[in-house]
Amino acid sequence: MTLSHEEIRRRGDYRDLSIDGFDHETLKKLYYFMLRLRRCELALIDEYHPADEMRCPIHFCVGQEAVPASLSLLLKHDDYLFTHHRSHGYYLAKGAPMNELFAELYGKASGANGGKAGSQDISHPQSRVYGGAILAGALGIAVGAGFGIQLKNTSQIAVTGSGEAATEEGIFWEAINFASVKKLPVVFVCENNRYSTHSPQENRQPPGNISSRVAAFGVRTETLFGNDVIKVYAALKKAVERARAGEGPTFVEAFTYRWNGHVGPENDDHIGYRTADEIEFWKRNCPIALLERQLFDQGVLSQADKEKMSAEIDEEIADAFAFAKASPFPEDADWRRLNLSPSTPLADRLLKDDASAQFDQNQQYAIPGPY
Amino acid sequence: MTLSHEEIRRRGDYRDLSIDGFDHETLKKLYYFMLRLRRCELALIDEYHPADEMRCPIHFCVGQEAVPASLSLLLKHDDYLFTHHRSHGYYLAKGAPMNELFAELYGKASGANGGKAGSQDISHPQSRVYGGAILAGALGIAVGAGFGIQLKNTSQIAVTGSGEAATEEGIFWEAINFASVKKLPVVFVCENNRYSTHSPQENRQPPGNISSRVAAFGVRTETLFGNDVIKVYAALKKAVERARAGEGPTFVEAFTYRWNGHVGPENDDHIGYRTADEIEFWKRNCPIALLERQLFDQGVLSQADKEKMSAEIDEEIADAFAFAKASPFPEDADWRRLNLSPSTPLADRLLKDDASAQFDQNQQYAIPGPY
Amino acid sequence: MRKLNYGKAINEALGQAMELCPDVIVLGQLVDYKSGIFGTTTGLVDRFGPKRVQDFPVSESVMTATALGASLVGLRPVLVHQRMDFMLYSVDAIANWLALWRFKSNGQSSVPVTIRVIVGRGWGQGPQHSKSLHAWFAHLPGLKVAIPATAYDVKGLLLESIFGEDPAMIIENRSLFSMNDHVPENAYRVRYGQATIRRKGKDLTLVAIGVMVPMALRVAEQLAKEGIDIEVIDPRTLTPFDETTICCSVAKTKRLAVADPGWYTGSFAGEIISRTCEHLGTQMKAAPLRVCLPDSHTPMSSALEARYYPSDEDVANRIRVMFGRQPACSAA
Amino acid sequence: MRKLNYGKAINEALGQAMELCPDVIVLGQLVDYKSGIFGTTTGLVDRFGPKRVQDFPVSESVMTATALGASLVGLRPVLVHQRMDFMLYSVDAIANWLALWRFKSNGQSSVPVTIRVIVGRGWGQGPQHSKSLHAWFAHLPGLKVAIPATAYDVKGLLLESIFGEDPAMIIENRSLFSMNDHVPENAYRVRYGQATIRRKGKDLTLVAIGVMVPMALRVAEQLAKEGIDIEVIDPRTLTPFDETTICCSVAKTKRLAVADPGWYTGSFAGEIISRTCEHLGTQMKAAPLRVCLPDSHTPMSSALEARYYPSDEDVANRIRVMFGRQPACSAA
Ligand SMILES: Cc1ncc(C[n+]2csc(CCOP(=O)(O)OP(=O)(O)O)c2C)c(N)n1
Ligand SMILES: Cc1ncc(C[n+]2csc(CCOP(=O)(O)OP(=O)(O)O)c2C)c(N)n1
Ligand SMILES: [Mg+2]
Ligand SMILES: [Mg+2]
Repeated sequence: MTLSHEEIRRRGDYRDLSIDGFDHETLKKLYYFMLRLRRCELALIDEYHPADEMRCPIHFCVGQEAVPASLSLLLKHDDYLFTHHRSHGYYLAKGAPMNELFAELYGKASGANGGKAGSQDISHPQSRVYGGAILAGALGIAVGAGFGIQLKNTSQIAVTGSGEAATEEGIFWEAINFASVKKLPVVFVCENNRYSTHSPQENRQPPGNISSRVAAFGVRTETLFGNDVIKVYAALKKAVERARAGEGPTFVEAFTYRWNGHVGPENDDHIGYRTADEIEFWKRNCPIALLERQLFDQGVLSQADKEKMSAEIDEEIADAFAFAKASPFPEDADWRRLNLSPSTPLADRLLKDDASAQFDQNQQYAIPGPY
Repeated sequence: MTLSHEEIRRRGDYRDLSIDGFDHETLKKLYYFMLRLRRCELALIDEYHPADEMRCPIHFCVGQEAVPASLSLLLKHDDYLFTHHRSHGYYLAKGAPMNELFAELYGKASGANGGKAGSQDISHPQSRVYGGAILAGALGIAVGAGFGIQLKNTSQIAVTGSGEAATEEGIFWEAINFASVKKLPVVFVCENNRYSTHSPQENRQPPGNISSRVAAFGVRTETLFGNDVIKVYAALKKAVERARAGEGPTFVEAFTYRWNGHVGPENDDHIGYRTADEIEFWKRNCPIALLERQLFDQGVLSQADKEKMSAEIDEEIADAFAFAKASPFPEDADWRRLNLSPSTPLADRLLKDDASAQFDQNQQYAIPGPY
Repeated sequence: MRKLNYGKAINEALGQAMELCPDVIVLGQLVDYKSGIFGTTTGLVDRFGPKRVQDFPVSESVMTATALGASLVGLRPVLVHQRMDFMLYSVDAIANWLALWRFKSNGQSSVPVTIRVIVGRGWGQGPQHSKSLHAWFAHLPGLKVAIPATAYDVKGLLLESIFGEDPAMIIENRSLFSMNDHVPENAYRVRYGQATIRRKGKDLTLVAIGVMVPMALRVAEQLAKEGIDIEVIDPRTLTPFDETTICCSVAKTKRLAVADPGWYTGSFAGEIISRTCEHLGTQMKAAPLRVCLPDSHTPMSSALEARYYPSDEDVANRIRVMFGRQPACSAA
Repeated sequence: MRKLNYGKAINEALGQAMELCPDVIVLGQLVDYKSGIFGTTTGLVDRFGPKRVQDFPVSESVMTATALGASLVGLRPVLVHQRMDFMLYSVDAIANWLALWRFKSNGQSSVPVTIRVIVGRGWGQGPQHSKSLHAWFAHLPGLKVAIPATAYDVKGLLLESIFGEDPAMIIENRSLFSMNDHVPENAYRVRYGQATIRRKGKDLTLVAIGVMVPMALRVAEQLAKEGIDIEVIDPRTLTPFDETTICCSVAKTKRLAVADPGWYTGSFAGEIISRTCEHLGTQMKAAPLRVCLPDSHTPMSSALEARYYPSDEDVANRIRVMFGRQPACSAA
């Protein structure tokens, strides 16, 4: 079956989210993560312009909380996560600290990357989450991490998150081909939000699901409504388990939607690339609202619980802002050290210095054979 | 159904080639082209080493005559043909002259490219055939030619020939995606000869046909035994007609086999990458032998006809050698003119010279917005 | 004379080229959207239709190959890359195909493809949105490379590229887009390989590349007050390169400085200094000087950006030292 | 001391590295086949098994990304490209990821990937099999670049790269593969950023890059007979670059020539001349000299190859002219 943004809207408001049989701890954690991510993004959006202190492009992910939330529960500290430009959800999913994220956006020395990277190129190596703004580039690297894991024969996995446009880059298919041939422990998550900046998918790709194209390479796939966090969690859980068990890669295509403009806090609706109806539909059927309704209805969570959570989250956010604002700007401009390592500990241990031998120049160059 | 080299051998010697209902002129032309290409390659192989005068890498295509033969009948002078490194069949298929091919291999001024390109980078612009040795590169350009044709709204088409390894390059999938989205008048022919130099396809690609992966992008495909020239001709005819009719791209995967080593006249069987049995099977079931048997059996052609053809071809080959050997080496080393055009006729016609205006430097640099 | 800013001058050049010749097409991500690539493609799709102004999938590699193939069929494609960093996916198509097509065909086939590529700068673009690899592309035979500093030049060079016979790359720095200049309304050309002397002077030849041109002119104005009379030369194109104008100037001033918005090591500034010294090496009154970016990727943080990109004062101070003066304190 | 040729020295270095550390792996098309990439990978798969020596699909782009990812997991991958031209498909992975990984992580994550890349030359390799873009890669911050001229150096630099902490590119010219040199049997290092003086001299500093080193030494020997005493310096690595050794030499000889197997415009030779002149510009007794390839793609025809690549005589004649002597007739 081909799923699409149109098809999802045609079916009308989503009523299939079911928490039956799901343990409450997991549900609460999923909810909490989504709420935290949402409030974090909204707070950043509010703060972005007034003082113009976050001087870097930010691709907000409001509306796309389900995938990061699921990953936050499924990934272990040792696993690797690779993200594209829309990075905050993935960053937090891997347990990287919010205050270092904020400080990075403020360009501060205490930022995740000391202010070198910003939102679109952020990484937190200690948490094994790595990003970058060149489409599909981090995804190729994820395959490499999977390859390394396979060679080292550990039970780690590598996960990579991207948008649907990443699949237009050739390296995406090289990565899929290689992951399939080697049966690598990699999970590819594609958050299909229909647009590449302002260009809709149908202008850039043939009809049909991306997952059907990936499946033709012998990679297992799942295609689903990506705002149903329960379905997303279940699909990713299976994918993660397969990867961990050495059963090879999985590709998950999750249909979702971003609320904001492509980049920055403003909306970009004046461009006229999407309709108000479309936006409204997806806002109504956002992953938080869909789950929340069930949690409230079935008494897993109360409005009071939500308020408590929100207060706790807001405190974390306030702390992160305070941390970011109080931190100094980087003084550091030792360009050489930043770009090349000042030391070579392994070479020092394994190799010996040696006096240069004397080369005799009176020799013929190789005359290459016919090829 | 998945076709493969193993499956083809499992079925035993091929007995399905049928010329029923095919007009004799076409059959004779197909046969003649294949014989001509075969004898041309064998003659080059014989001549290659004794004097070492062809000082460039050559990827011979003995055993892979069916695709070029079919194209030679289907393409018009105005159509575009793009070839990979194994170029001679495609070069001749587009009606480019044999003597300029030979002179190019000899590095002579009278060569197709004045000795600049050699076998692996050859082109013959007057005949609209273009090659190059970087895998899949020419294929992307073919898609561009198809795009240009579509914009100009002519009835031309663009065809590109490559091996199965070209489909491992990312640009191949970008090209397929784009050709599909725009429904371009392009025919992709993949001569699947199982090997990339010495590496078998199963080490590099997942199981299943390449055509099934391409089909997932919404491109029509054909998968067939590529040494049955009648089947190859029919499939390509349909593909060419579709393209000409504006019905979009087709991908044809033709299973075939090269007799020689990957590059150069010697075989490379000492590497041990393929078995003597495999080679023998494919030699027995080569496109020329399979067609010849039917033509002889059904009296379309006699041994005497063949001898006459061979004599005529051998004369053409002898002339081409004589031409190549008698031609002078290029004297030309005006590097600048070779790399940049010495004139700009269109700009001269459309644009006017103008005295430079005065720029005022006392302005602020743009302060880019948030993105 | 009428004034236009750099972005609008590009827009006008594209519109005029498309009017002058039906074979001119524009391809690139979002070129047909209202936002219009910093205003440079705005309105084109309305005027010339969706066939001649086409959005492209996020497939930079086949985009370049597509332009090449289309040019064989007689079109004159203009590609647009929003950042040079994105274009790196298509380096194979540029270096192995586009730049060597003419050579490899022995001059029988030409591929007039124009690649517009924008260099990001400021507002924390960071390391993957700000590369200026003009030195790379100037190293490639068979590719013309322009790096226009003014609205006047970008219009003339863009038209000249579109209607020339060689593949050409126009490198546009984002910081220049808002700058105004006199821009004639007609379809004029600025030729490749012709530097322009933007200010006459006798004490020092200061060659400034691209976005460094306005800065060089401001510095020259400043230092004139301190008695250093600087000749500012803008090469405008790197391939072909006008070495004569520079050498003639240096033969007169006996001093050379080059300001280049690329990384120091392997910069085109080094190329200019080397060439000049190969001709005039024994006649120089001072060692030549290069002002470049440090050998480092671009930091995001505005605090580090401020150190990373040379300022007017940095350039002025390097020149002061060359003349044995005290450097001025950098205004913090 | 034992002699080995360049190809065998590489093979020995790879074997020793794999013995010394189980994290070293070798990836590339055909690295596990008998033919063994001009002998450099022969036998490795038998000794270390198919996990550590792996053939790769013809997907250069993801191959580089794979190595980067694997290095994050603790491996030390060595990639092999049979021609630099093929590697251009992976320029994005190199320039946007590998070279800036350390920077972008603020020094917290390093990616010790070694890229071996072979430059084709001779027997009509033609324009798509012979590029030597060392100037490009030396321009990139965050990537170490070695261009070893001898079997001794290639072994030591390969080991140093594999066990270093930065991504490194080793550029190997095909013409050097058969050349012998003394090569110690132990696992020794040749450090980055240390040029070597291959011949002492007092009249001229001749810096020779990569495959030009043997030629430079032969020319020096020849010209010594004519009374020109040449100091030949081999920088060995371009990033980091040892500018001190060269400047000290030029401070003594007051004359500089650079022989570089890359295209003239934008060559690393220009970088070397510029740097030296920035330091010593007013002390030179002669204008500096560059011997490079012409600004042209490589012709296939042997007749044109002979004009395209500078010969010993070409280099000698340029130097003779520098010293006011008559150029000798080129032996036809
Ligand atoms: C190689 C490359 N080309 C172009 C861009 C510009 N760009 C940044 S984000 C983006 C859209 C990406 O769309 P998608 O992958 O669907 O992710 P989304 O933004 O929708 O989350 C584009 C084209 C880029 N970053 N990298
Ligand atoms: C980008 C690139 N990578 C590697 C090579 C080296 N190479 C030349 S031919 C070849 C094998 C190609 O196999 P295939 O496409 O199946 O064609 P065949 O030689 O079998 O006809 C390879 C890997 C190349 N030419 N270009
Ligand atoms: Mg999207
Ligand atoms: Mg093959």
